[in-house]
Amino acid sequence: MAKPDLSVEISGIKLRNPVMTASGTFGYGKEFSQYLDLEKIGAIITKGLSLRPKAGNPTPRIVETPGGMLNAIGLQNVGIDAFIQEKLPFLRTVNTPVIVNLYGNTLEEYGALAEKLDRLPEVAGLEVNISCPNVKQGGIVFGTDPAAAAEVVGLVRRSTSKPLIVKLSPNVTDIVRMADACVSAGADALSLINTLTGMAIDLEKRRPVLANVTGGLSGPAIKPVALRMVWQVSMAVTVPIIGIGGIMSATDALEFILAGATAVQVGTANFLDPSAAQTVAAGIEDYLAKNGIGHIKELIGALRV
Amino acid sequence: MAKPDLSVEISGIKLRNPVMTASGTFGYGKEFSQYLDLEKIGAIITKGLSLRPKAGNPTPRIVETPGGMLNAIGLQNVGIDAFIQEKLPFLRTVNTPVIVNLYGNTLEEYGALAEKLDRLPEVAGLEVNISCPNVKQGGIVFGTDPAAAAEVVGLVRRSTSKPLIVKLSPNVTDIVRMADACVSAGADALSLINTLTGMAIDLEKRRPVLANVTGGLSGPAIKPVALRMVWQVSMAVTVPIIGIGGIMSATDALEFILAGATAVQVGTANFLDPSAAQTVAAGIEDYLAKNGIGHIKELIGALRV
Amino acid sequence: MQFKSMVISNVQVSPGYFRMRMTAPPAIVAATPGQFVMVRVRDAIDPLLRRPFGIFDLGTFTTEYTDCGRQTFCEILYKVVGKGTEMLASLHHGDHLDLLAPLGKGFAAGEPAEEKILVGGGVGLAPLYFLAKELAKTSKVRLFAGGRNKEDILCITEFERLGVETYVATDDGTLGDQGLVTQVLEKHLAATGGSKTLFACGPFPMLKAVAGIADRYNLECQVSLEGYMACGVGACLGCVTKGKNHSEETPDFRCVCKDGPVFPYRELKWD
Amino acid sequence: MQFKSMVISNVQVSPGYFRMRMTAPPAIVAATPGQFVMVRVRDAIDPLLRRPFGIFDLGTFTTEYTDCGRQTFCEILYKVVGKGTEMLASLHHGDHLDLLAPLGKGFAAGEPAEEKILVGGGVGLAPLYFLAKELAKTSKVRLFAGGRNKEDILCITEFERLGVETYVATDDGTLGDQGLVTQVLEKHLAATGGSKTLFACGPFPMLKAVAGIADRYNLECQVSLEGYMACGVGACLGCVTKGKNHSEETPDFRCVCKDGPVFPYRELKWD
Ligand SMILES: Cc1cc2nc3c(=O)[nH]c(=O)nc-3n(C[C@H](O)[C@H](O)[C@H](O)COP(=O)(O)OP(=O)(O)OC[C@H]3O[C@@H](n4cnc5c(N)ncnc54)[C@H](O)[C@@H]3O)c2cc1C
Ligand SMILES: Cc1cc2nc3c(=O)[nH]c(=O)nc-3n(C[C@H](O)[C@H](O)[C@H](O)COP(=O)(O)OP(=O)(O)OC[C@H]3O[C@@H](n4cnc5c(N)ncnc54)[C@H](O)[C@@H]3O)c2cc1C
Ligand SMILES: Cc1cc2nc3c(=O)[nH]c(=O)nc-3n(C[C@H](O)[C@H](O)[C@H](O)COP(=O)(O)O)c2cc1C
Ligand SMILES: Cc1cc2nc3c(=O)[nH]c(=O)nc-3n(C[C@H](O)[C@H](O)[C@H](O)COP(=O)(O)O)c2cc1C
Ligand code: FES
Ligand code: FES
Repeated sequence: MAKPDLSVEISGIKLRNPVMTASGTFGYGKEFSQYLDLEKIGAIITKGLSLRPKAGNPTPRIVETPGGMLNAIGLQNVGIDAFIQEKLPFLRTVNTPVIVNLYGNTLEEYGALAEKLDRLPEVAGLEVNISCPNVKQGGIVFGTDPAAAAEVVGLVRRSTSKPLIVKLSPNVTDIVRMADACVSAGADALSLINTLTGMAIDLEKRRPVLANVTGGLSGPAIKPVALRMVWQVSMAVTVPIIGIGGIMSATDALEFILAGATAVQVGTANFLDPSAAQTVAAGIEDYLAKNGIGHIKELIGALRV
Repeated sequence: MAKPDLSVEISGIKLRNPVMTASGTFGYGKEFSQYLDLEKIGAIITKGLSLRPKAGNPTPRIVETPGGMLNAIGLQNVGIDAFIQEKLPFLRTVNTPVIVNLYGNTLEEYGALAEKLDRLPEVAGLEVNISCPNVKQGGIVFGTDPAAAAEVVGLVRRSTSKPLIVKLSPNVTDIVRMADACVSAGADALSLINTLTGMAIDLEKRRPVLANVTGGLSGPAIKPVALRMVWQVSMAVTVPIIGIGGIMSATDALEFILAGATAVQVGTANFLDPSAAQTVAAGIEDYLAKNGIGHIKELIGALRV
Repeated sequence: MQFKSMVISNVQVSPGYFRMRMTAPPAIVAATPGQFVMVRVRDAIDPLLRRPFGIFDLGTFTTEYTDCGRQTFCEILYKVVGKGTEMLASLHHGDHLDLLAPLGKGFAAGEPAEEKILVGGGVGLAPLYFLAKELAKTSKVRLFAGGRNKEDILCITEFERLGVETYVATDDGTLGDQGLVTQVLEKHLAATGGSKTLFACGPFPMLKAVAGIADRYNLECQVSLEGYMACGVGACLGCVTKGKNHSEETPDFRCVCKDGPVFPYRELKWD
Repeated sequence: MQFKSMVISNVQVSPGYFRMRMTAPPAIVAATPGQFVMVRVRDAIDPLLRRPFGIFDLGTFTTEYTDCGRQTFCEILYKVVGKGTEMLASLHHGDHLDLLAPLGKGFAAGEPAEEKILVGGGVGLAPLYFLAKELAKTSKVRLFAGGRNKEDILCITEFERLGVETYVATDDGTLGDQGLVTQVLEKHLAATGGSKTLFACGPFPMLKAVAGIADRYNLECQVSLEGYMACGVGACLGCVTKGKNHSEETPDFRCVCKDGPVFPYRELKWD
């Protein structure tokens, strides 16, 4: 039998397979390069980038929870200039699309950053993280208000001609409204979900475990919520969807694809197994081969409800 | 040393200890009576009750997920009349407060049910589940819209003089707004959280596992989200809070109490261990004794942030 | 009751099928065939829920290792299908489990004079062995066992040792007749007469076929169902099946865990 | 590298402390003292994250059970504190684990002529044993070991077999001097002279005290830190600690997993 075709396209970004690494869980690719073949995965999404270097939160920043983990890294990153100088050179040597995850604390930051990234040929696309507090509007999170989200997305849209992926926060009443707002404002694709806001407490110390008090829940625990949201959004929008949330195995990934995702991202699983993304991609290929499915596209949204 | 005092009061309902059983996970008490001493727990909350018998959803109705489970029982229940005839007689023999969880698909149903329950001396209080679709308003869920929630709560408030607990849904952008709306409308106490909406997929069948497609996520997986919401709400309201979500042990329960809960409910844990609620209560007593804490009240909201 | 149990043995009886013997309190002997146990596989959150298994056998064995010189046990026969059963299969003598047992309503034995016909599909044989042991004491018992292939036909020798007459059918003909066990059953019924009772356990389509046969031949028939379970005690309403009077307006849902798993087939809606 | 490992032995060396020997690929011998491993305790989601442990010892033993007649191993010394270490403690010879190793930056050995002073608090002794083994080949080595009570003082005999001179202090005086190990260290330094290097591993307050002592006596000093880790490879930024130039505007966070766990104390901010 012919090898199954795993290639997919996300608004012009051609991926050899639908498995990417989730922002913040895979550094800048290099950290994991000895554990897997970076050219066997679909794309690398880099750690959330901001205009200026960002210190992030005090420690502890992570804590394990049942079936998941909380993180409150606080979006620590080197900033766009150091990214270009220190991180891009390695990524340039890898024949795999690089998608840059970015965020700002003001509208202007999003815009300025998108403009700078637009000029980098190594960057295949942008993934806009809108789960950040808008410091100018008293900390209201861009990603939980459709109007604010549309404003950010619209601005970034005008600042770049690169493929524009918007990453949705699950901490909302109506994920479909958020998705619609972002697509109307110019998103080429949507990725979901980011982390659910949670908290852990140290009984003995009578304190929150995380210095930041709350953090973002990721890992297998959130998979059912993520699957539900991907499915809901896939019924409502026509742009490609990238499914994220607790994907540990090819089976998990294929479930997201059935629910309507064109591609997926592997996040927390990278910590359990640094070669997880490659293993998931290989597992999808095996599954297609075993089931005589010629192209992964036959499974996208193939859920029968 | 004197035995520690575990008693708490929820708007007039006196509990010997802060551990109740969560609605829908403990039937009508009797089902579990051979596995634990019902007079060693704080209160029994019965399965969600409606005015008329309700068939519920087709099967499969439950599925295990990583660190949790999804259920789509569809609020099957015997209806108020059979409840009074078949379930209350047993509950009357148990010297433990009975709180009735109730719901409606229209405002009128909530009101009529509350009126009927108001006349039953065996019922110590009402817990209003507002996570139900409002059939008259095109299925919008009462519990995700502050105005709709306030309307339901206001109506129930006018229909009963019993202690009124409102149970909040976590599937909202801003849990504090929901809490405020319910308290303003007359809630004596708040219980949170109900289940997070999720989904599971059967890869081989290419179908949702649940006949209802989506279901409610419960169990340890949701604990971080529940703790966070209890903490946020406890900072905003002055009425007592009942913490729910993934409580498996006394440690879990005490974390919720530190976060601001006056009492807790044990749900999914009853399935793993039918004596879980009693074990949790005993564990809290042990903890207080070991740490020289005379009264559980010393721990309520004692989190240092 | 809820109790801690120690694994005594856990042996593969056919590829992918295991038979596990566990200690149990003496009170377990009150259990009737068709009742089941809920096993907590690990004292952790993965797997989270208990797993239900029919009681395959019960008894007491003599051992020097207990003060009274004997030990009550219960056995399950299970197929490895997912995470929980995989973990069960990896347990050894001395490992510990937490059990709820006996649960649910078992088979009603019926008139001793009547011939008893047991119909099992694959691992559906599990509760039928315990049942055959009881029935064979007073009645003539026949077993019709079906499966996809010879690997799915379990413990036939054990049934024969009880004096049970066995009939086997496999989809691929690798053991016994080729075809469905219900076809073999129907052929047998057509050829024989007399008053008989049917007892069936297996996949839903098989049970439905058996119910149809019972109807056509006007025989009493009890079926043992499966259902996705959380509580096992009738509280969560996860495991329900439709009772004969079921409709949207007048719901008649029965709990497989509490009202069943064994039901007279006439009590159920078979659509 | 990432590899599957088999537990060779897992013995309790003091109440609540275990020493586990595991198979490792020959390439592990390139590891330097102070580097660590990340252990995946179970191939399931509970516990979810890997657990980090310093390398206690490395080597090769002769065995008939491998084709080449020998087997490389690595050892960890760990304290049971929570779910992950509890599960580790329950493992036996023949059980399997998944490891990432060696990770991070270890200790720099320094000048052979210099006397080496090792300071360990509780299970902080773990990486110091591997270090002592290397250093003792060429240098005079002294170990200052501290703990709450005698149960926290681990493997002293093993250190002494290497020719290391040992000094012990416990909070309750149940072994060695009563008091803090840093007090004993400081007394020793005050009484002796010469060029020395300090190597410390233990709880943060102890490390801070050692750093203070190094400062006062103007000695080189390397400390090994702990941090809550997810990835172990510098990607998640969970484990960071503040570098000496850190400020909100010009963040200087170092990854304990990748830039450490061993740092010259002057590289860190000790507030
Ligand atoms: C009353 C009753 C008696 C049973 N008796 C036996 C027996 O004697 N021998 C035997 O091998 N099997 C029996 N089963 C089926 C057995 O419970 C499942 O095969 C088992 O739970 C699968 O667990 P898993 O973790 O390996 O599979 P997974 O698929 O990983 O399980 C996931 C979830 O689905 C549930 N589940 C999966 N398959 C079934 C099923 N067929 N029925 C009910 N729930 C299921 C599990 O309990 C669990 O909650 C019985 C089921 C019921 C309801
Ligand atoms: C570089 C490094 C080297 C270490 N070397 C050793 C050693 O040689 N021997 C030893 O006994 N311990 C060592 N530790 C500490 C050890 O990692 C923890 O004790 C262990 O992870 C606790 O796991 P648990 O599941 O038993 O505890 P739990 O409290 O249940 O763990 C919950 C979570 O917190 C993390 N955690 C808990 N305590 C610590 C800690 N002190 N440091 C970092 N993370 C922690 C766990 O990794 C896990 O993610 C080291 C830690 C680091 C960072
Ligand atoms: C440690 C950590 C850091 C993260 N950092 C970012 C980030 O910088 N930007 C972003 O959009 N998402 C970030 N995320 C969210 C992940 O990209 C992903 O959406 C989430 O973890 C859910 O996927 P998972 O369950 O597979 O981990 C981070 C997650 C983790 C665990
Ligand atoms: C099987 C099942 C049925 C439930 N039925 C109800 C119900 O009828 N009414 C209600 O308010 N909550 C219901 N719940 C939600 C629980 O009361 C509880 O809020 C939720 O399960 C979270 O707690 P846990 O994680 O401890 O289970 C149900 C939960 C489960 C698992
Ligand atoms: S399993 Fe809960 S009602 Fe049957
Ligand atoms: S543990 Fe991930 S950066 Fe150190």
